[in-house]
Amino acid sequence: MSLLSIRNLTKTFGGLTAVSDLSFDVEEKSVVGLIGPNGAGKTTVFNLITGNYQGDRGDILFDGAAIAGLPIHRIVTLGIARTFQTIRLFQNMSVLENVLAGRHCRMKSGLLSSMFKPPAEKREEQEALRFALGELAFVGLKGQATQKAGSLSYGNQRLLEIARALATEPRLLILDEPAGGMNEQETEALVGLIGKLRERGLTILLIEHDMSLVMRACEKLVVLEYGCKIAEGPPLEVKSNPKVIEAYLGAD
Amino acid sequence: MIDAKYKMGGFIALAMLLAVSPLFLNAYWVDVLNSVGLYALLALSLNVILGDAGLYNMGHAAFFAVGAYTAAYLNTQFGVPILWALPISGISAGLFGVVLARPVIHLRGDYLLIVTVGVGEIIRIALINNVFGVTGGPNGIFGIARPELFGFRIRRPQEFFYLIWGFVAVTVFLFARLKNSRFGRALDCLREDPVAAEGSGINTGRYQLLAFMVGAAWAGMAGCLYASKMTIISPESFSFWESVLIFIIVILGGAGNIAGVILGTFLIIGLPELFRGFASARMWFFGLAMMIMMIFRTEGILPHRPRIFKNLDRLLP
Amino acid sequence: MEEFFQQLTNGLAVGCIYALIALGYTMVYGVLKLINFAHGDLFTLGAYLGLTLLTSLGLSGRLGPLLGLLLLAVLVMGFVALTGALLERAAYRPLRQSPRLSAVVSALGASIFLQNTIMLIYGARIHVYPQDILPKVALEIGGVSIPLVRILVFVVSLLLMGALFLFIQRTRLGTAIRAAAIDQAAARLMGINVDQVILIVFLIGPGLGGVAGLLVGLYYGQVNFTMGWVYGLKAFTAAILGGIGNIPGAMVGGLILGVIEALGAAYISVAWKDAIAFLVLIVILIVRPTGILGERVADKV
Amino acid sequence: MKKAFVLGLTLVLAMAGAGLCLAAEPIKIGLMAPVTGSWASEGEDMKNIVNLLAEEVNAQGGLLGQKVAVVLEDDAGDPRTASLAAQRLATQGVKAVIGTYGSSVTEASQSIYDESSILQVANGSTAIRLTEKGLKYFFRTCPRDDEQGRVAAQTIRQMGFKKVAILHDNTSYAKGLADEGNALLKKDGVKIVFFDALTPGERDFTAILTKMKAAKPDAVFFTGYFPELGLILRQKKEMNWPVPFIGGDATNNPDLVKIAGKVAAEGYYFLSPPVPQDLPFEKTKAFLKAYTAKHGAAPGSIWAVLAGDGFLTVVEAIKATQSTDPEKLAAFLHSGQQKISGLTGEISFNAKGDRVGEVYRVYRVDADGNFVLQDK
Repeated sequence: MSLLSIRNLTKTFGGLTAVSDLSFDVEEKSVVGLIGPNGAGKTTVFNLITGNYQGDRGDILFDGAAIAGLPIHRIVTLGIARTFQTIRLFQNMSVLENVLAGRHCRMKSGLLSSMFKPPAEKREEQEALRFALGELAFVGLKGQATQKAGSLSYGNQRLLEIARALATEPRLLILDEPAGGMNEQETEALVGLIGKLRERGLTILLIEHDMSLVMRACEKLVVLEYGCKIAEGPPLEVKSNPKVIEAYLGAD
Repeated sequence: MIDAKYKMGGFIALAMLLAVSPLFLNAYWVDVLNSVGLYALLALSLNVILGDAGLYNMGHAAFFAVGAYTAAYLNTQFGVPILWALPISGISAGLFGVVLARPVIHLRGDYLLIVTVGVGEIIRIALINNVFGVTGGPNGIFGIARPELFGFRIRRPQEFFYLIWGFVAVTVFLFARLKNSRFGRALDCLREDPVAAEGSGINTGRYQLLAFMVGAAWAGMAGCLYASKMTIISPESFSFWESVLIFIIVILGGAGNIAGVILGTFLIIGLPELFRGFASARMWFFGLAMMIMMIFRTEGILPHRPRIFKNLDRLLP
Repeated sequence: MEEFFQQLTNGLAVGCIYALIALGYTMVYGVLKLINFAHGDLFTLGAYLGLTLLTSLGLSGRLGPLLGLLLLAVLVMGFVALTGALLERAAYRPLRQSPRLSAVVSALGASIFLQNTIMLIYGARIHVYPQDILPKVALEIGGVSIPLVRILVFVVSLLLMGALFLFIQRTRLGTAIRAAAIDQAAARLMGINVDQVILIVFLIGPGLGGVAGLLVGLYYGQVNFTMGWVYGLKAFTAAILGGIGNIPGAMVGGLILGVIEALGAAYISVAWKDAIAFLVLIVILIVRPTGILGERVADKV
Repeated sequence: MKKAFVLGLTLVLAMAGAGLCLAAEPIKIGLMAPVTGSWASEGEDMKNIVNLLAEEVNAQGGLLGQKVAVVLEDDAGDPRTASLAAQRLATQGVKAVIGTYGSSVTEASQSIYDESSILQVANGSTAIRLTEKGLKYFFRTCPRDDEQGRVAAQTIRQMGFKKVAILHDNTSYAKGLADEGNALLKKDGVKIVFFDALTPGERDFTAILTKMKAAKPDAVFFTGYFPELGLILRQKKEMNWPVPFIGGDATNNPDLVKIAGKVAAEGYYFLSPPVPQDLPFEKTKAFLKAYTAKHGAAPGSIWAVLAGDGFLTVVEAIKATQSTDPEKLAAFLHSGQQKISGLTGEISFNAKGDRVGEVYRVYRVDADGNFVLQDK
């Protein structure tokens, strides 16, 4: 069974149709790339999945249950975490605090236990710290834990966003242009990281313009143009699809 | 690390000095400190909303008023001892904060600011117009009993000093813990970037309301202490200017920083007392000093800093 | 019905003044995203300067009421505009890169400072404008009486607002101001001198506020040093009501606020008038979170 | 033994000497006044009057062989500042305090003075309850609101008005007077057709006037303060509405005519203790002359003059009892036998600390803007 199913999803802004009758599936433990020319509606699809936008028609099924209309944080709690196209870190907080923010939805202490700190709260805090440090080590930012997030390099900020998303223990990770602003080495490392994530059993849906990355990392591509799906399939197949070449690669 | 230890030691020394100050200060200066203490409570409570959660609230006096009037009403009408009214004041102000914030919480920055100003004014006007016949109109409520603690009646400024600053100490203790917790981090995230916070799985709407609730509840309890100290409360003590003053304290002291907020209170409430010698030019100096302080410490006197976690290595896998 | 129309004109007269002051708030906010709390006190300054110039120069006696008042208005506008620009230089420019609320507190400090400067110079007593400048005539239109001074206030404020609107919409500088209001960084990249834009905004806004002060002095005849707070808060409310940063919004917001107050006083309760006005504001903001004419901004993700 | 005696004698002498030195210290009398804030003009006059009186007392050799020093504290017309000012005065060793203006402001300071056993003589705080608490050291030279309310109702009735509008400003004082007048007038069968409050500090009252006009009253009883009333009279004139206005003592200020203009102010009635210039006493005339010579203008309001009376009360009490002991001073003032000659006439107090005697007069503003005392 597929982890995420998009069914006939449509979203319009004013007169403009950003996403039109879109359907595709993301299989469990797969890496799927969403590609298409600028303005094709890719990020809009992401925002629809994560609940930042509400679709006009269609369904979004996660693990068989409809999630459209749920508040954003509920969707995160269900197991969908994301990164943002324009990096959205808590710039003035430390790297570690950023990851702890992702841990929030898996913690329980409320207002009173935060104030009075019973042993259970302390234990939970220790657990959270350990988990967060683990994720930082996983993305390779262990050494920068106490730095201000805003002081990290661009590439490392992208990695921190991934660590924050991982701290929510997602089943589906949505990456919006994870290689944006990275140099070649960093991109190379990112491909490795995606591989490691996959080994952990995560499902990944990503938008990326870097074709070499997409070709290597994804096992399925969904191609959008003007909000419509024009192709879907394994990377090599999609690459040779004349429609795609015309609309996307050719036009580039 | 050594630096932090010195800092901690400095704070403790200052706290000790403050604790013994009534022994060598005269009643007037002790009363100034009492005033500073009450405003410190108000500023700390606003700090949760404005400094931690980043919600522009310029109507904090409304919560202060709800707490003060609740306590005054319970005490004068039903003879509830004023310190027993403390939790009730807190609860009623907290509830009021939530009910009020619920419909307007989605407003952005400056729109929220004017709405809270509006709420503050509506409350003040309601108090003046003797709403429901319980507020006493422009006269306010008088004849509030002095507080009693273990059979000891608190009346002199020195005695109030320990009541008020004791409550400040408890507040600082609890709020400092709150900051270094799941709750505090959620508010930090909310202030930094609400969209990213929601995207990281934080229920931002709920935390906005909770911030209002905690801040309002504490302001309400400050109101109860205020009522017990003044023994008379009237609408002019809860004017727009009071809200502005508390707002100034938080920003000038350092939004989100507890020590900064308390320092700010000393400056904003204590400094004008030092300017008394200038008589009518007092407020002129005050305004000038405010501008200069802001220009030289643009993020407040003690700005908010990210938390330093100790002994991280121990936790690494 | 007569009473209703009378109240409508009452409200519009008050609203005109609110609108004039609100323009200063909204222009400064548009470009700097700063609530200039000292604006109300610049308005007070205008009222006091007008009084000083009026009594010391005797302009209306020498040049006749109309020409004299015109010259007076120009002088007041100039002085207050200069003060506004100076204020920007001294109290706001150093804070341009810092958190937004820091500048707000600096503005509050500036407000206290200005208010007390005026008090120290002029004293705490209420000052009164000479009463013989304008003829005390009232027009009666179908039972609704409209004093001549009120018509003057209407005409002057509408003219000023119209002129400002044309300036913003039709001139190069106006376009620059609008561009800087939308995106300062982008405006800078397009070769717009943002510092110059800010300076101009701080000349025009306080200038209009100063004239509003003069009008209040002429219309009501009485000025005191604390009046900036009341008018400032109302005008700021008006600016938010209309959608802050939006120039036609400030005009609409001011007029609407004036009318709400008058009608609220007339048909509900005088004592609750301000509470009613704020309640309407809150309800409008709940329905339209960015004010009547404010553009809806979606969260960009 | 002898040594001990000498030592003892020296000690006693030293103490006496110290006592003498202390005697050269001035007697401190506190003045709590709104020198800043919205009532700053009242505070300014209070300060000037009390200082001038103190100079006169000192010129005549002071009190009990000591000079008198006036210690001024600003209450900013605000209860919180007032309580701090009171604490400050209480710690400076003042024997008595004059002030202040505004009932709620005075009230915030009352308990502090009472607990420190300091005599307080208020000058502009007319709220009834201030003297109903049984405070031993509290007195006032101004009359009470119920007295004014009584005179107001009586005047309105005598003038023959059947339908009256009452407008207050929701301050403690104005609301109290409005309520008092409302109750008394209703009892007399006068119909109250309008009862509401304006917002102090505003400028435009046309909305209120329009509403009031629609209620068609024969007269309007205004209990607020002069800055608003000046504007109201002016705007009423512009509306061509000839209804007579009767006001309370807070409108007794020469600036009223300046704000309203002579034409609009003409025919306005108000109740007040006599204005400074109308005080018929030689002593007062001489004082006002000296005051005008020094400050360029006569004091604006009667309330500041009543602060001067507060000062004279304290001075006379100290003279009469030859003591600064608050017990003795209070007992003297409570005795009802004192008949102190003040600027506003003879001053004596009842057991509650209220000034006795009828103080209120009816004034009318004439065409030249003068306040003309009406025959009773």
